[in-house]
Amino acid sequence: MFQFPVMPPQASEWAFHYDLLFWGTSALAVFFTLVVGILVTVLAIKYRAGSKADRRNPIDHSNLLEMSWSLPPLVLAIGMFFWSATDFIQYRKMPEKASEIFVIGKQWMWHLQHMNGIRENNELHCVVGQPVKMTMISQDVIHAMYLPDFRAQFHVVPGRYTELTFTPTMTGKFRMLCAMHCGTQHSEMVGQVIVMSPKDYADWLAKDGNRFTPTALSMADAGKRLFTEKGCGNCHGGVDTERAPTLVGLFGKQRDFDNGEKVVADNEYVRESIVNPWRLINKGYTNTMPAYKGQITEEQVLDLMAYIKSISGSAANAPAEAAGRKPEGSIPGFAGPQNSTDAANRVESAGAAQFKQSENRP
Amino acid sequence: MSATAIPATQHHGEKKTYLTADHTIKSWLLTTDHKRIAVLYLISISIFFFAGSLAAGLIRYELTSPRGHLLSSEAYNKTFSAHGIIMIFFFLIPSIPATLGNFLIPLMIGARDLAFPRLNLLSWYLYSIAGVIALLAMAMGGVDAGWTFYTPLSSLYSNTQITLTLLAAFIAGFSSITTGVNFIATIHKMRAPGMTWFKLPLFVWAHYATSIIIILGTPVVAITLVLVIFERAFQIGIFSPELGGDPVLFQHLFWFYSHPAVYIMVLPGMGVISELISCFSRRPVFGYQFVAYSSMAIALLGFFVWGHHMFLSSQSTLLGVVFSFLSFVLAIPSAVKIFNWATTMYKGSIHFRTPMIYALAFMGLFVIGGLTGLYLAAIGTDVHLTGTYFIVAHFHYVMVGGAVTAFLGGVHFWWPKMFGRMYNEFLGKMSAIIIFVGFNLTFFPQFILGYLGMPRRYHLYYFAPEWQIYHVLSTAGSTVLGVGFLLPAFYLTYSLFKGPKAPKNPWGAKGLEWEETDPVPITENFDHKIVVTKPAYDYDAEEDSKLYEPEHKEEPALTGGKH
Amino acid sequence: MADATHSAHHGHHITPQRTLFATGFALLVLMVLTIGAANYMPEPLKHNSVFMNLLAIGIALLKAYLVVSIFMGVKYASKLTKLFAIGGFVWFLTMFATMIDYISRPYEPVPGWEKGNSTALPRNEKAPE
Amino acid sequence: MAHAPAHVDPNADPVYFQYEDIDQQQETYIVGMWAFLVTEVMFFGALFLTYALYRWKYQGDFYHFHEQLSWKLGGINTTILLLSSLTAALAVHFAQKKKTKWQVGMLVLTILCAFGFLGVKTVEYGAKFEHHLFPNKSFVYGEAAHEAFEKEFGSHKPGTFTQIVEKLDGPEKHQEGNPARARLFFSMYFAMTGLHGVHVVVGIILFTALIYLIVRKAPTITDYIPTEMVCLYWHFVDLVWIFLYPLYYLIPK
Repeated sequence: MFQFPVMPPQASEWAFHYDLLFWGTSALAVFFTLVVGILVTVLAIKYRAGSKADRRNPIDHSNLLEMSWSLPPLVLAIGMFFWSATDFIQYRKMPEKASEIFVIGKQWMWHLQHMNGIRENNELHCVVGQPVKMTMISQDVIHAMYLPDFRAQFHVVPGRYTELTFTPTMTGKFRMLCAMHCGTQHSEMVGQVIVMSPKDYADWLAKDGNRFTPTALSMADAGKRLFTEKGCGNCHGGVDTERAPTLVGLFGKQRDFDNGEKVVADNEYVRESIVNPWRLINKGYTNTMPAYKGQITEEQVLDLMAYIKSISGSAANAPAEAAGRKPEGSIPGFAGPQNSTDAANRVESAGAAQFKQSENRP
Repeated sequence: MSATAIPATQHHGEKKTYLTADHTIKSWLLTTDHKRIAVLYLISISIFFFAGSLAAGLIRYELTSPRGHLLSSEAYNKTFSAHGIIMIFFFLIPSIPATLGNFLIPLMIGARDLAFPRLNLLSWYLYSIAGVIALLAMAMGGVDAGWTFYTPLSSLYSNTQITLTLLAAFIAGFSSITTGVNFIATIHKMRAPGMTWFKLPLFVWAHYATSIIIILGTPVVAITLVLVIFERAFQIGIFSPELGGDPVLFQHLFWFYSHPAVYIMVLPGMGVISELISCFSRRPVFGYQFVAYSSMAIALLGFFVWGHHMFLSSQSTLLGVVFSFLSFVLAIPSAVKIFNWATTMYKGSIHFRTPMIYALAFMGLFVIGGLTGLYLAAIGTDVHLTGTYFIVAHFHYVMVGGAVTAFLGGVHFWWPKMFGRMYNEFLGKMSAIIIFVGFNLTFFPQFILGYLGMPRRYHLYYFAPEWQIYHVLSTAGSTVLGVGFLLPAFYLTYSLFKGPKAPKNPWGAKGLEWEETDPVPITENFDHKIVVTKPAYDYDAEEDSKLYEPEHKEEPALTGGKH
Repeated sequence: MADATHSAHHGHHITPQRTLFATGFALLVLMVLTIGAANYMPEPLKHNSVFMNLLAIGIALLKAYLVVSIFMGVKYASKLTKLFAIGGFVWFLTMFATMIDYISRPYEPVPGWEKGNSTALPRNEKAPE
Repeated sequence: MAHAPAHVDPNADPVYFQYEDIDQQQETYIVGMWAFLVTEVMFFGALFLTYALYRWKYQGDFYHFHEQLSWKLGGINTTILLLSSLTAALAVHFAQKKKTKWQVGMLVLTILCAFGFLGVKTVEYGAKFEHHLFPNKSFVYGEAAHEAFEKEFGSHKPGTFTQIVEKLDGPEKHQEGNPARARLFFSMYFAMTGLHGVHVVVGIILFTALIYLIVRKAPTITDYIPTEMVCLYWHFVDLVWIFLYPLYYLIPK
């Protein structure tokens, strides 16, 4: 009990940059605290009533002094701003290659899902040195995914996908907390990130990993099963029919709607089209699709998205670089230039290291 | 000049003060005298302060153990919500403006009352009704959504007394608006002849800036809270993503007011500090115009930084960066104030009386509070610290270390003017020092806790037992702090009945309220026509220090320099 | 206003009846205009929603200007009143900084998952390497 | 009122004790009123911001929903309010000229207009209630939803009131737009026009009190300032409607 820890573990690449910034700010803060503290103390002692200090010719104002204590701090502040803002933009930049984790926040637990179908509650297993990218959504109130040891935090908002990334640099167990008050058991919405060496991770996948997912279906497969169960394929077949457009090659493709809007299909558009399909009707179709709001969980939406993405196949190899994340096409620049990233990139990453172990699994 | 300039009570021999003008309870409850309303406010906010402190104490004792054996999760959530709601809406926002501001603004500008005395009374009634509703809501089961009422937790997922509490906050908002309108009209139009804008005490400037924030900001949050009430009542979808609404919009609207509200709480405190430092240093406030303008700059710029509460709320990165930049810029006017106060002491003749000790404590604590604000204004450092105890520590340094310390300093300073009695100087100094020590012990460990990753509003931390030591320190500090707050309550109350009679101007202070009124002001404030010729803060430290030269045998009384 | 008269009574301005009636008439004309524009706008412009919105808001602003300046007497009032009248509306517009959030969100440097490289592979499928 | 206004000269306007003279008193009241109007602007401002956001996000839907509102009824209401603004301005004019009879007459006309406005509003709101467009639990929008609703609760039989309303307001016309957003639109509609309606009611109360005091020759009302204040408030109510009308009733496609 009588230890005085002053620093949480520095367990990610960003944590190092963060701490540099943090202690840099601290140096500035301590400096100014000392300046004011010493100034006030010295003046208070020197000019205490009855002291023999020289009080002749006092000055009441001095523009030079005002400038000298407002402009240099302003310059310093702007300097700190640029430092912190560039760091933040770096922090928000999602890595090209990462293990994709899908996070659903609910009262009061974290539900995490790996692309290969492993589902975990309040625990995340990942590989040291391998960037992790979380795509997060809440199914009820606002939560905040907070990983203090990685200095990473972002809100998990209902109805909107948010992202968070970190690259663990040491193995071990780290805290996963909810930092946004979310109701009664807010303080029990606690989990851990278990960072493992690649070998341990492979072992875990082989043994414990499966324990959580007896179905052993990948997200895409689970999505496929759901797609069949719900009868989506009756309308959304392999080709465009009278009733509905095909979903093959949907991701990254531009959709035109009957109200003249355009949008490049992305995760928010797909979610919206499942949950509230009448919002944007494709040109030449009518709103015959039932709304699945309330009949489908956020988890199932993610599965379906993974499936739709998997059948997007090579057609989706030209995703729009500047694609709007919001399904409004009426704003100029939303649809953006169709700046195609090469297909090779995509294939390369498909073999991202952390999923190679999946072959080993029964 | 209207006929009432001659006090109606003159023929009684001894003049009647505003306190003794009438003794019935009705004369207090239906008074339109700004001084009496200030006293009513002082009583009511003290009640709320101690109610809120009680909740704070519960929170602190709960947190001494990682498994929190004192309260259940539900009770804990309700306790911290009660603490936040009471302290923000019913103590901090009305604290200085409605008590000291109400009492002093007409006295300082040479007016016989505020512009709209009946509106002023209405304001106190609205406040009281709101307070009663809030307490009722807490008695009927409490609220668990925190004082921020984030949707959709508050609108769809919480089944506690949120509607009632929101209603209370809404009504309290109108109480604050009426005060703001009153102050603005008063300061614009009721100044005595010769009282130009740049002869106004900085206390009045600070209140003018505060009132501007109140009238521009409060209605926004009021309507937002009404929408949340509607959302609970009818399941409408303005903030609900399921119906096409946006929960983040609530945060925008909420912080559009609630960030400037921080300045509603602290700007009047800054006004008080300007008065105290100047008086007890026997020097005019250094760079008067800069301090006055910085109040206005804080008030107006303060409206453009609300997004720094939302860096991680999935607002756009562009907007986050812009808000971060503006927040840094906003740090400058506060820094200007601090440096000007420090320089005011230069070549002064500093008397360490109780209010001055509070003012010095304010400077120490506010500097720390302000500088730790940089961590949160910086979008890069905010990602780890927001939503943790670092935030808790930061805003307590600003709110308690800033606003409450200034409030207590101001109450001690004007106590003789308000009630005509002197309190025990030794106990006063002790309480200021105890509060300073207890406060730092309570909240400094929380900075470290926040950096270690302790989220706010958690009451269990069994997963991190190494945090306990800081919580124990913090709770120990809060006990000291509690003693520090109870002490003034006792000796000030005691002084009301047994304290020695105060002279007209016990501090030798300048300003109309000290020099031109009776020891305790009469109902009409002034018994003669006020024409202002002197600048504000007409102190002379050199004269004052001469009183200490050897030919003066006795310890000089604090009667100011030249008289 | 050519026929604006200034009363000697405490120096405050009395807006003449003619001005008031003219303003009221102008307001009604503007209302008819805005309804007409919304319903009978010729074809190419009718479906230009930007133009139509700007037109409707523009007419509303004109009406608001008439009400504030003549009916509410801001035109003849002190500078302070003008400051409050204008200040209130300007400050209302600052709230619209919120819209920057929504407008700029599509330009996030944070890509959605469709743009990152996919790991959407069935679990047992051998990753091409 | 603890401090009754002091009458030095019985012919002069009364000055409250805290003011030096009548000019100061009048100016202070005007400044105070404008400060209050600033808060009103911000009060409605938050709603207009919310409206602007969702209108921008769901422009297409909003066009469809707005067809449920009758621009004719809205236009009648706009005319009524503009006229009432004129009569209010005239009331101030006559108050300044101390023509009390004309002043009271104009105030009465203003009140009548306000009641007229509320009457039309009642018809409009009634129609929305009949069509289950009030966003409470019985909210129904869209043909499919209506059919399901009728199956469950029996068919929708309009009463006489509805028949009158439908002549004016029309039945549900085009059932288009995403029903999930309809609740949002009608929430905004009821929140904004409802709040405006509350202001109209407050206006009626203020005007009634004012007329009562004028007729009773209350000592507080001998100059024009009370009339001016109430009318400033009323103009503001009119101002809000000037924007509400095109924003809700005249949405372009």
